[in-house]
Amino acid sequence: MVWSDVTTEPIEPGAVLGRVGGASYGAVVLFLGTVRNTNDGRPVSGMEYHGYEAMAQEQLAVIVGEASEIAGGAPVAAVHRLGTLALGEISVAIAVSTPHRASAFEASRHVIEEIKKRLPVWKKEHYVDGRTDWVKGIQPAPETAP
Amino acid sequence: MVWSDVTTEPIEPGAVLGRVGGASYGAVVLFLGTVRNTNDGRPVSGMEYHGYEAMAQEQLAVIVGEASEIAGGAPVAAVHRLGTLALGEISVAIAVSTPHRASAFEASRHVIEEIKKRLPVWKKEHYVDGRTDWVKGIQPAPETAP
Amino acid sequence: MTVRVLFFAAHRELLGTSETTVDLPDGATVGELVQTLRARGAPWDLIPSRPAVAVNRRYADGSHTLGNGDEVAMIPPVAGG
Amino acid sequence: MTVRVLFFAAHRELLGTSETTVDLPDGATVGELVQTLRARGAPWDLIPSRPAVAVNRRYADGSHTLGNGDEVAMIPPVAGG
Repeated sequence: MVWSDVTTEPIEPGAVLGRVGGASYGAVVLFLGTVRNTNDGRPVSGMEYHGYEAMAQEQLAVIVGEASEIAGGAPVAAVHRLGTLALGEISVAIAVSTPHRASAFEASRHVIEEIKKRLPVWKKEHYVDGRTDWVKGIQPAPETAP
Repeated sequence: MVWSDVTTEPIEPGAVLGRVGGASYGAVVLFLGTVRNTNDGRPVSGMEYHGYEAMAQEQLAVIVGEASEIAGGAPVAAVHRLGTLALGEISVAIAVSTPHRASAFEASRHVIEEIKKRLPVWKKEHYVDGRTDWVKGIQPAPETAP
Repeated sequence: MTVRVLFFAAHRELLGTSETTVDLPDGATVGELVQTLRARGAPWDLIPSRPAVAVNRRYADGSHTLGNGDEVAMIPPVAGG
Repeated sequence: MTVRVLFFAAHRELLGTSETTVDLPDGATVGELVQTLRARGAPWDLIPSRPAVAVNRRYADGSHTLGNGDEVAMIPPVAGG
Protein backbone atom coordinates (compact mmCIF):
# COMPACT_ATOMS: atom_id res chain seq x y z
CA MET A 1 0.00 0.00 0.00
CA VAL A 2 1.44 3.33 -1.02
CA TRP A 3 -0.28 6.67 -0.72
CA SER A 4 0.82 10.22 -1.45
CA ASP A 5 -0.75 13.62 -1.77
CA VAL A 6 0.12 17.29 -2.24
CA THR A 7 -2.53 19.43 -0.60
CA THR A 8 -3.41 22.84 0.77
CA GLU A 9 -5.32 21.23 3.67
CA PRO A 10 -3.70 21.01 7.14
CA ILE A 11 -1.90 17.68 7.70
CA GLU A 12 -3.19 15.36 10.44
CA PRO A 13 -0.25 13.19 11.59
CA GLY A 14 -2.59 10.57 13.06
CA ALA A 15 -4.33 10.13 9.72
CA VAL A 16 -1.01 9.61 7.90
CA LEU A 17 0.15 7.17 10.59
CA GLY A 18 -3.14 5.31 10.17
CA ARG A 19 -2.32 4.58 6.53
CA VAL A 20 0.52 2.22 7.48
CA GLY A 21 1.01 -0.52 10.06
CA GLY A 22 -0.71 -3.78 10.81
CA ALA A 23 0.16 -7.12 12.35
CA SER A 24 2.72 -8.03 9.64
CA TYR A 25 4.92 -5.09 10.62
CA GLY A 26 7.10 -4.69 13.69
CA ALA A 27 8.30 -1.12 13.14
CA VAL A 28 6.69 2.19 12.22
CA VAL A 29 8.53 5.46 11.55
CA LEU A 30 6.64 8.75 11.23
CA PHE A 31 8.57 11.82 10.08
CA LEU A 32 7.12 15.33 10.32
CA GLY A 33 8.61 18.50 8.89
CA THR A 34 7.38 21.63 10.65
CA VAL A 35 7.81 25.39 10.22
CA ARG A 36 10.59 26.70 12.46
CA ASN A 37 10.72 30.11 14.08
CA THR A 38 14.27 30.83 12.87
CA ASN A 39 16.37 30.15 9.79
CA ASP A 40 20.06 30.97 9.53
CA GLY A 41 19.62 33.08 12.64
CA ARG A 42 16.75 35.24 11.27
CA PRO A 43 13.45 35.22 13.21
CA VAL A 44 10.73 33.75 10.99
CA SER A 45 7.01 34.49 11.32
CA GLY A 46 5.62 32.04 8.72
CA MET A 47 6.22 30.24 5.45
CA GLU A 48 4.51 30.24 2.04
CA TYR A 49 4.78 26.94 0.16
CA HIS A 50 4.37 27.16 -3.61
CA GLY A 51 4.36 24.17 -5.94
CA TYR A 52 4.05 22.96 -9.49
CA GLU A 53 1.19 20.93 -8.17
CA ALA A 54 0.53 18.43 -10.98
CA MET A 55 4.22 17.55 -11.22
CA ALA A 56 4.69 17.50 -7.44
CA GLN A 57 1.86 14.95 -7.18
CA GLU A 58 3.56 12.74 -9.76
CA GLN A 59 7.05 13.11 -8.29
CA LEU A 60 5.88 12.40 -4.75
CA ALA A 61 4.13 9.24 -5.97
CA VAL A 62 7.38 8.11 -7.63
CA ILE A 63 9.45 8.86 -4.50
CA VAL A 64 7.00 6.97 -2.28
CA GLY A 65 7.10 4.04 -4.71
CA GLU A 66 10.90 3.97 -4.48
CA ALA A 67 10.72 4.02 -0.68
CA SER A 68 8.28 1.12 -0.64
CA GLU A 69 10.65 -0.81 -2.88
CA ILE A 70 13.55 -0.07 -0.48
CA ALA A 71 11.35 -1.47 2.28
CA GLY A 72 10.54 -4.67 0.39
CA GLY A 73 7.07 -3.56 -0.69
CA ALA A 74 6.02 -2.26 2.73
CA PRO A 75 3.37 0.46 3.17
CA VAL A 76 4.56 4.06 2.74
CA ALA A 77 2.40 7.19 2.97
CA ALA A 78 3.53 10.78 2.40
CA VAL A 79 1.81 14.14 2.12
CA HIS A 80 3.25 17.60 1.38
CA ARG A 81 1.38 20.78 2.19
CA LEU A 82 1.17 23.90 0.03
CA GLY A 83 -0.08 27.36 0.98
CA THR A 84 0.69 29.70 3.85
CA LEU A 85 1.74 27.95 7.07
CA ALA A 86 2.07 29.34 10.58
CA LEU A 87 4.99 28.52 12.90
CA GLY A 88 4.89 24.93 14.09
CA GLU A 89 2.53 23.76 11.35
CA ILE A 90 3.35 20.52 9.54
CA SER A 91 4.65 20.95 5.99
CA VAL A 92 5.35 17.28 5.30
CA ALA A 93 4.43 13.94 6.92
CA ILE A 94 5.89 10.55 5.99
CA ALA A 95 4.84 7.21 7.52
CA VAL A 96 6.43 3.82 6.86
CA SER A 97 5.84 0.42 8.42
CA THR A 98 8.17 -2.52 7.88
CA PRO A 99 8.77 -5.97 9.38
CA HIS A 100 12.05 -4.77 10.99
CA ARG A 101 13.22 -1.30 11.99
CA ALA A 102 16.27 -0.71 9.77
CA SER A 103 14.31 -0.48 6.54
CA ALA A 104 11.64 1.74 8.12
CA PHE A 105 14.27 4.36 9.01
CA GLU A 106 15.93 3.95 5.61
CA ALA A 107 12.70 4.31 3.62
CA SER A 108 11.55 7.32 5.68
CA ARG A 109 14.88 9.01 5.15
CA HIS A 110 14.73 8.31 1.41
CA VAL A 111 11.40 10.08 1.08
CA ILE A 112 12.43 13.26 2.88
CA GLU A 113 15.86 13.45 1.17
CA GLU A 114 14.34 12.99 -2.30
CA ILE A 115 11.59 15.53 -1.55
CA LYS A 116 14.33 18.06 -0.81
CA LYS A 117 16.20 17.17 -4.02
CA ARG A 118 13.44 16.95 -6.58
CA LEU A 119 9.91 17.82 -5.46
CA PRO A 120 8.96 20.98 -7.43
CA VAL A 121 8.07 23.00 -4.34
CA TRP A 122 9.41 26.39 -3.26
CA LYS A 123 9.13 28.28 -0.05
CA LYS A 124 9.08 31.94 0.75
CA GLU A 125 10.01 32.82 4.30
CA HIS A 126 8.27 35.65 6.08
CA TYR A 127 10.52 37.27 8.65
CA VAL A 128 9.48 38.97 11.86
CA ASP A 129 10.87 42.27 10.45
CA GLY A 130 8.25 42.10 7.65
CA ARG A 131 10.62 41.11 4.83
CA THR A 132 10.27 37.95 2.77
CA ASP A 133 12.75 35.82 0.87
CA TRP A 134 12.75 32.66 -1.25
CA VAL A 135 14.57 29.89 0.61
CA LYS A 136 17.77 28.89 -1.18
CA GLY A 137 17.06 25.57 -2.87
CA ILE A 138 18.67 22.64 -4.63
CA GLN A 139 18.96 22.38 -8.42
CA PRO A 140 17.19 19.14 -9.40
CA ALA A 141 19.09 16.76 -11.70
CA PRO A 142 17.54 15.71 -15.04
CA GLU A 143 16.04 12.23 -14.95
CA THR A 144 18.19 9.60 -16.58
CA ALA A 145 16.44 7.96 -19.50
CA PRO A 146 14.73 4.74 -18.39
CA MET B 1 12.69 18.25 27.85
CA VAL B 2 13.21 14.54 28.23
CA TRP B 3 10.60 12.07 29.36
CA SER B 4 10.62 8.31 29.73
CA ASP B 5 8.47 5.63 31.27
CA VAL B 6 8.13 1.86 31.57
CA THR B 7 4.51 0.96 31.98
CA THR B 8 1.90 -1.78 31.75
CA GLU B 9 -0.63 0.69 30.29
CA PRO B 10 -1.32 0.74 26.53
CA ILE B 11 0.82 3.29 24.67
CA GLU B 12 -0.90 6.19 22.91
CA PRO B 13 1.38 7.33 20.06
CA GLY B 14 -0.31 10.74 19.90
CA ALA B 15 0.44 11.37 23.57
CA VAL B 16 4.14 10.51 23.09
CA LEU B 17 4.31 12.69 19.97
CA GLY B 18 2.71 15.51 21.99
CA ARG B 19 5.67 15.51 24.39
CA VAL B 20 8.05 16.83 21.74
CA GLY B 21 7.89 19.51 19.05
CA GLY B 22 7.31 23.23 19.07
CA ALA B 23 8.22 26.22 16.94
CA SER B 24 11.99 25.88 17.57
CA TYR B 25 12.04 22.49 15.84
CA GLY B 26 11.78 21.71 12.16
CA ALA B 27 11.77 17.91 12.32
CA VAL B 28 9.97 15.29 14.37
CA VAL B 29 10.60 11.53 14.23
CA LEU B 30 8.24 9.07 15.93
CA PHE B 31 9.28 5.41 16.11
CA LEU B 32 6.87 2.68 17.13
CA GLY B 33 7.71 -0.96 17.80
CA THR B 34 4.72 -3.27 17.43
CA VAL B 35 3.99 -6.96 17.96
CA ARG B 36 4.31 -8.88 14.69
CA ASN B 37 2.32 -11.92 13.68
CA THR B 38 5.41 -13.96 12.73
CA ASN B 39 8.97 -14.36 13.97
CA ASP B 40 11.60 -16.43 12.16
CA GLY B 41 8.77 -17.91 10.12
CA ARG B 42 6.69 -19.08 13.11
CA PRO B 43 3.13 -17.72 13.43
CA VAL B 44 2.87 -15.66 16.62
CA SER B 45 -0.34 -15.03 18.57
CA GLY B 46 0.94 -12.56 21.19
CA MET B 47 3.87 -11.45 23.31
CA GLU B 48 4.56 -11.24 27.05
CA TYR B 49 6.96 -8.46 28.04
CA HIS B 50 8.72 -8.94 31.38
CA GLY B 51 11.07 -6.42 32.93
CA TYR B 52 13.28 -5.55 35.86
CA GLU B 53 11.09 -2.56 36.18
CA ALA B 54 13.05 -0.30 38.55
CA MET B 55 16.25 -0.77 36.55
CA ALA B 56 14.45 -0.47 33.21
CA GLN B 57 13.04 2.90 34.32
CA GLU B 58 16.55 4.11 35.20
CA GLN B 59 18.20 2.71 32.06
CA LEU B 60 15.55 4.16 29.76
CA ALA B 61 16.00 7.56 31.39
CA VAL B 62 19.77 7.32 30.77
CA ILE B 63 19.28 6.26 27.13
CA VAL B 64 16.82 9.10 26.51
CA GLY B 65 19.28 11.53 28.10
CA GLU B 66 22.02 10.32 25.73
CA ALA B 67 19.70 10.75 22.75
CA SER B 68 18.84 14.30 23.79
CA GLU B 69 22.56 15.03 24.04
CA ILE B 70 23.10 13.62 20.52
CA ALA B 71 20.35 15.98 19.36
CA GLY B 72 21.92 19.04 21.02
CA GLY B 73 19.58 19.08 23.99
CA ALA B 74 16.40 18.60 21.95
CA PRO B 75 13.25 17.01 23.42
CA VAL B 76 13.14 13.21 23.51
CA ALA B 77 10.32 11.05 24.89
CA ALA B 78 10.27 7.25 25.12
CA VAL B 79 8.00 4.69 26.70
CA HIS B 80 8.32 0.90 26.87
CA ARG B 81 5.36 -1.33 27.63
CA LEU B 82 5.38 -4.42 29.87
CA GLY B 83 2.72 -7.12 30.21
CA THR B 84 0.84 -9.24 27.69
CA LEU B 85 0.37 -7.60 24.28
CA ALA B 86 -1.85 -8.63 21.39
CA LEU B 87 -0.72 -8.61 17.75
CA GLY B 88 -0.25 -5.08 16.41
CA GLU B 89 -0.04 -3.50 19.88
CA ILE B 90 2.71 -0.97 20.51
CA SER B 91 5.59 -2.21 22.70
CA VAL B 92 7.75 0.90 22.44
CA ALA B 93 7.27 4.50 21.28
CA ILE B 94 10.06 7.06 20.82
CA ALA B 95 9.55 10.70 19.81
CA VAL B 96 12.28 13.24 19.06
CA SER B 97 12.11 16.79 17.73
CA THR B 98 15.16 18.67 16.51
CA PRO B 99 15.94 21.84 14.56
CA HIS B 100 17.05 19.79 11.51
CA ARG B 101 16.17 16.27 10.42
CA ALA B 102 19.50 14.41 10.54
CA SER B 103 19.81 14.51 14.33
CA ALA B 104 16.15 13.53 14.82
CA PHE B 105 16.71 10.30 12.89
CA GLU B 106 20.03 9.73 14.66
CA ALA B 107 18.63 10.27 18.16
CA SER B 108 15.56 8.10 17.48
CA ARG B 109 17.76 5.31 16.20
CA HIS B 110 20.03 5.61 19.25
CA VAL B 111 17.12 5.06 21.62
CA ILE B 112 15.78 1.93 19.92
CA GLU B 113 19.25 0.40 19.38
CA GLU B 114 20.26 0.97 23.01
CA ILE B 115 16.91 -0.37 24.27
CA LYS B 116 17.67 -3.58 22.39
CA LYS B 117 21.20 -3.74 23.82
CA ARG B 118 20.67 -2.87 27.44
CA LEU B 119 17.11 -2.35 28.65
CA PRO B 120 16.44 -5.17 31.17
CA VAL B 121 13.33 -6.42 29.39
CA TRP B 122 12.57 -9.91 28.14
CA LYS B 123 9.87 -11.22 25.90
CA LYS B 124 8.12 -14.54 25.69
CA GLU B 125 6.49 -15.27 22.38
CA HIS B 126 3.20 -17.13 22.25
CA TYR B 127 2.85 -19.13 19.05
CA VAL B 128 -0.33 -20.00 17.23
CA ASP B 129 0.38 -23.69 17.95
CA GLY B 130 0.08 -22.97 21.70
CA ARG B 131 3.80 -23.16 22.54
CA THR B 132 5.81 -20.32 24.07
CA ASP B 133 9.47 -19.40 23.95
CA TRP B 134 11.74 -16.68 25.30
CA VAL B 135 13.00 -14.53 22.45
CA LYS B 136 16.75 -14.88 21.95
CA GLY B 137 18.31 -11.73 23.35
CA ILE B 138 21.53 -9.74 23.54
CA GLN B 139 24.00 -10.00 26.44
CA PRO B 140 24.35 -6.47 27.86
CA ALA B 141 27.88 -5.14 28.38
CA PRO B 142 29.00 -3.98 31.83
CA GLU B 143 29.03 -0.20 32.20
CA THR B 144 32.47 1.33 31.99
CA ALA B 145 33.39 3.16 35.18
CA PRO B 146 32.58 6.88 34.85
CA MET C 1 5.50 23.89 -33.37
CA THR C 2 4.31 25.57 -30.21
CA VAL C 3 5.16 24.78 -26.56
CA ARG C 4 3.66 26.13 -23.40
CA VAL C 5 6.19 27.33 -20.81
CA LEU C 6 5.40 27.59 -17.11
CA PHE C 7 7.22 29.71 -14.51
CA PHE C 8 7.24 29.31 -10.74
CA ALA C 9 8.32 31.01 -7.54
CA ALA C 10 11.25 33.45 -8.01
CA HIS C 11 11.12 33.08 -11.83
CA ARG C 12 7.45 33.98 -11.84
CA GLU C 13 8.14 37.08 -9.76
CA LEU C 14 11.10 38.18 -11.93
CA LEU C 15 9.16 37.75 -15.17
CA GLY C 16 5.82 39.00 -13.85
CA THR C 17 4.04 36.09 -15.54
CA SER C 18 3.23 32.47 -14.79
CA GLU C 19 3.33 31.23 -18.39
CA THR C 20 4.00 31.99 -22.02
CA THR C 21 3.84 30.19 -25.37
CA VAL C 22 6.79 29.88 -27.71
CA ASP C 23 6.93 28.96 -31.41
CA LEU C 24 9.92 26.82 -32.26
CA PRO C 25 11.23 25.00 -35.34
CA ASP C 26 10.41 21.28 -35.35
CA GLY C 27 13.06 19.26 -33.53
CA ALA C 28 14.08 22.14 -31.23
CA THR C 29 15.60 21.13 -27.89
CA VAL C 30 15.10 22.36 -24.33
CA GLY C 31 18.38 24.28 -24.65
CA GLU C 32 17.15 26.05 -27.78
CA LEU C 33 13.88 26.95 -26.07
CA VAL C 34 15.79 28.58 -23.23
CA GLN C 35 17.98 30.52 -25.70
CA THR C 36 14.88 31.67 -27.60
CA LEU C 37 13.24 32.92 -24.41
CA ARG C 38 16.35 34.75 -23.22
CA ALA C 39 16.72 36.36 -26.67
CA ARG C 40 13.44 38.19 -26.08
CA GLY C 41 15.46 40.61 -23.91
CA ALA C 42 14.49 42.09 -20.54
CA PRO C 43 13.03 40.63 -18.35
CA TRP C 44 13.31 37.26 -20.15
CA ASP C 45 17.10 37.34 -20.02
CA LEU C 46 16.77 36.93 -16.23
CA ILE C 47 16.01 33.24 -16.88
CA PRO C 48 19.23 31.34 -16.07
CA SER C 49 21.08 30.05 -19.13
CA ARG C 50 20.94 26.47 -17.82
CA PRO C 51 17.86 26.17 -15.61
CA ALA C 52 16.42 22.85 -14.46
CA VAL C 53 13.54 22.08 -16.80
CA ALA C 54 10.64 19.65 -16.73
CA VAL C 55 8.93 18.51 -19.93
CA ASN C 56 5.45 17.14 -19.39
CA ARG C 57 6.17 17.03 -15.65
CA ARG C 58 9.43 15.07 -15.85
CA TYR C 59 12.90 16.53 -15.43
CA ALA C 60 14.74 16.72 -18.77
CA ASP C 61 18.18 17.96 -19.80
CA GLY C 62 19.12 20.62 -22.36
CA SER C 63 19.44 18.11 -25.20
CA HIS C 64 15.85 16.83 -24.80
CA THR C 65 13.91 17.26 -28.08
CA LEU C 66 10.59 19.03 -27.69
CA GLY C 67 7.32 18.15 -29.40
CA ASN C 68 4.34 20.26 -30.41
CA GLY C 69 2.09 21.02 -27.42
CA ASP C 70 4.67 20.04 -24.78
CA GLU C 71 4.24 21.52 -21.30
CA VAL C 72 7.66 22.83 -20.34
CA ALA C 73 8.37 24.15 -16.85
CA MET C 74 11.35 26.19 -15.73
CA ILE C 75 12.18 24.81 -12.29
CA PRO C 76 14.03 27.13 -9.89
CA PRO C 77 16.13 25.33 -7.25
CA VAL C 78 13.58 23.38 -5.19
CA ALA C 79 13.05 23.78 -1.44
CA GLY C 80 10.35 21.37 -0.30
CA GLY C 81 10.06 19.61 3.05
CA MET D 1 27.70 -9.37 54.55
CA THR D 2 24.46 -10.23 52.85
CA VAL D 3 23.27 -9.42 49.34
CA ARG D 4 19.88 -9.84 47.75
CA VAL D 5 19.89 -11.56 44.36
CA LEU D 6 17.07 -11.14 41.82
CA PHE D 7 16.23 -13.45 38.91
CA PHE D 8 14.22 -12.69 35.78
CA ALA D 9 12.63 -14.33 32.77
CA ALA D 10 14.25 -17.64 31.75
CA HIS D 11 16.46 -17.65 34.89
CA ARG D 12 13.41 -17.23 37.09
CA GLU D 13 11.70 -20.14 35.38
CA LEU D 14 14.77 -22.40 35.57
CA LEU D 15 15.33 -21.70 39.27
CA GLY D 16 11.67 -21.57 40.23
CA THR D 17 12.29 -18.42 42.30
CA SER D 18 12.49 -14.69 41.76
CA GLU D 19 15.05 -13.95 44.47
CA THR D 20 17.36 -15.28 47.13
CA THR D 21 19.76 -13.89 49.71
CA VAL D 22 23.41 -14.87 49.90
CA ASP D 23 25.94 -14.43 52.72
CA LEU D 24 29.40 -13.54 51.46
CA PRO D 25 32.75 -12.61 53.01
CA ASP D 26 33.42 -8.86 53.06
CA GLY D 27 35.04 -7.69 49.82
CA ALA D 28 33.49 -10.48 47.71
CA THR D 29 33.05 -9.74 44.01
CA VAL D 30 30.22 -10.34 41.57
CA GLY D 31 32.22 -13.29 40.17
CA GLU D 32 32.50 -14.85 43.64
CA LEU D 33 28.76 -14.38 44.22
CA VAL D 34 28.00 -16.27 40.99
CA GLN D 35 30.39 -19.08 41.99
CA THR D 36 28.78 -19.29 45.44
CA LEU D 37 25.30 -19.55 43.92
CA ARG D 38 26.33 -22.21 41.39
CA ALA D 39 28.03 -24.19 44.16
CA ARG D 40 24.62 -24.72 45.78
CA GLY D 41 24.07 -27.46 43.15
CA ALA D 42 20.91 -28.11 41.13
CA PRO D 43 19.07 -26.05 40.01
CA TRP D 44 21.45 -23.17 40.92
CA ASP D 45 24.17 -24.56 38.66
CA LEU D 46 21.90 -23.65 35.73
CA ILE D 47 22.97 -20.02 36.25
CA PRO D 48 25.55 -19.27 33.54
CA SER D 49 29.12 -19.01 34.84
CA ARG D 50 29.48 -15.48 33.42
CA PRO D 51 26.01 -13.91 33.35
CA ALA D 52 25.41 -10.22 32.83
CA VAL D 53 24.85 -8.76 36.30
CA ALA D 54 23.48 -5.49 37.61
CA VAL D 55 24.42 -4.17 41.05
CA ASN D 56 21.95 -1.66 42.44
CA ARG D 57 20.40 -1.41 38.98
CA ARG D 58 23.60 -0.70 37.05
CA TYR D 59 25.47 -3.21 34.89
CA ALA D 60 28.68 -4.38 36.58
CA ASP D 61 31.42 -6.80 35.60
CA GLY D 62 32.70 -9.86 37.45
CA SER D 63 35.41 -7.94 39.29
CA HIS D 64 32.94 -5.48 40.86
CA THR D 65 33.22 -5.56 44.69
CA LEU D 66 29.92 -6.02 46.47
CA GLY D 67 28.75 -4.25 49.62
CA ASN D 68 26.37 -5.31 52.40
CA GLY D 69 22.73 -4.93 51.32
CA ASP D 70 23.48 -4.64 47.60
CA GLU D 71 20.68 -5.52 45.19
CA VAL D 72 22.24 -7.83 42.64
CA ALA D 73 20.32 -8.92 39.53
CA MET D 74 21.21 -11.74 37.15
CA ILE D 75 20.32 -10.35 33.72
CA PRO D 76 19.54 -12.90 30.98
CA PRO D 77 20.22 -11.65 27.42
CA VAL D 78 17.80 -8.74 26.97
CA ALA D 79 15.12 -8.53 24.29
CA GLY D 80 13.28 -5.23 24.61
CA GLY D 81 11.76 -3.13 21.89
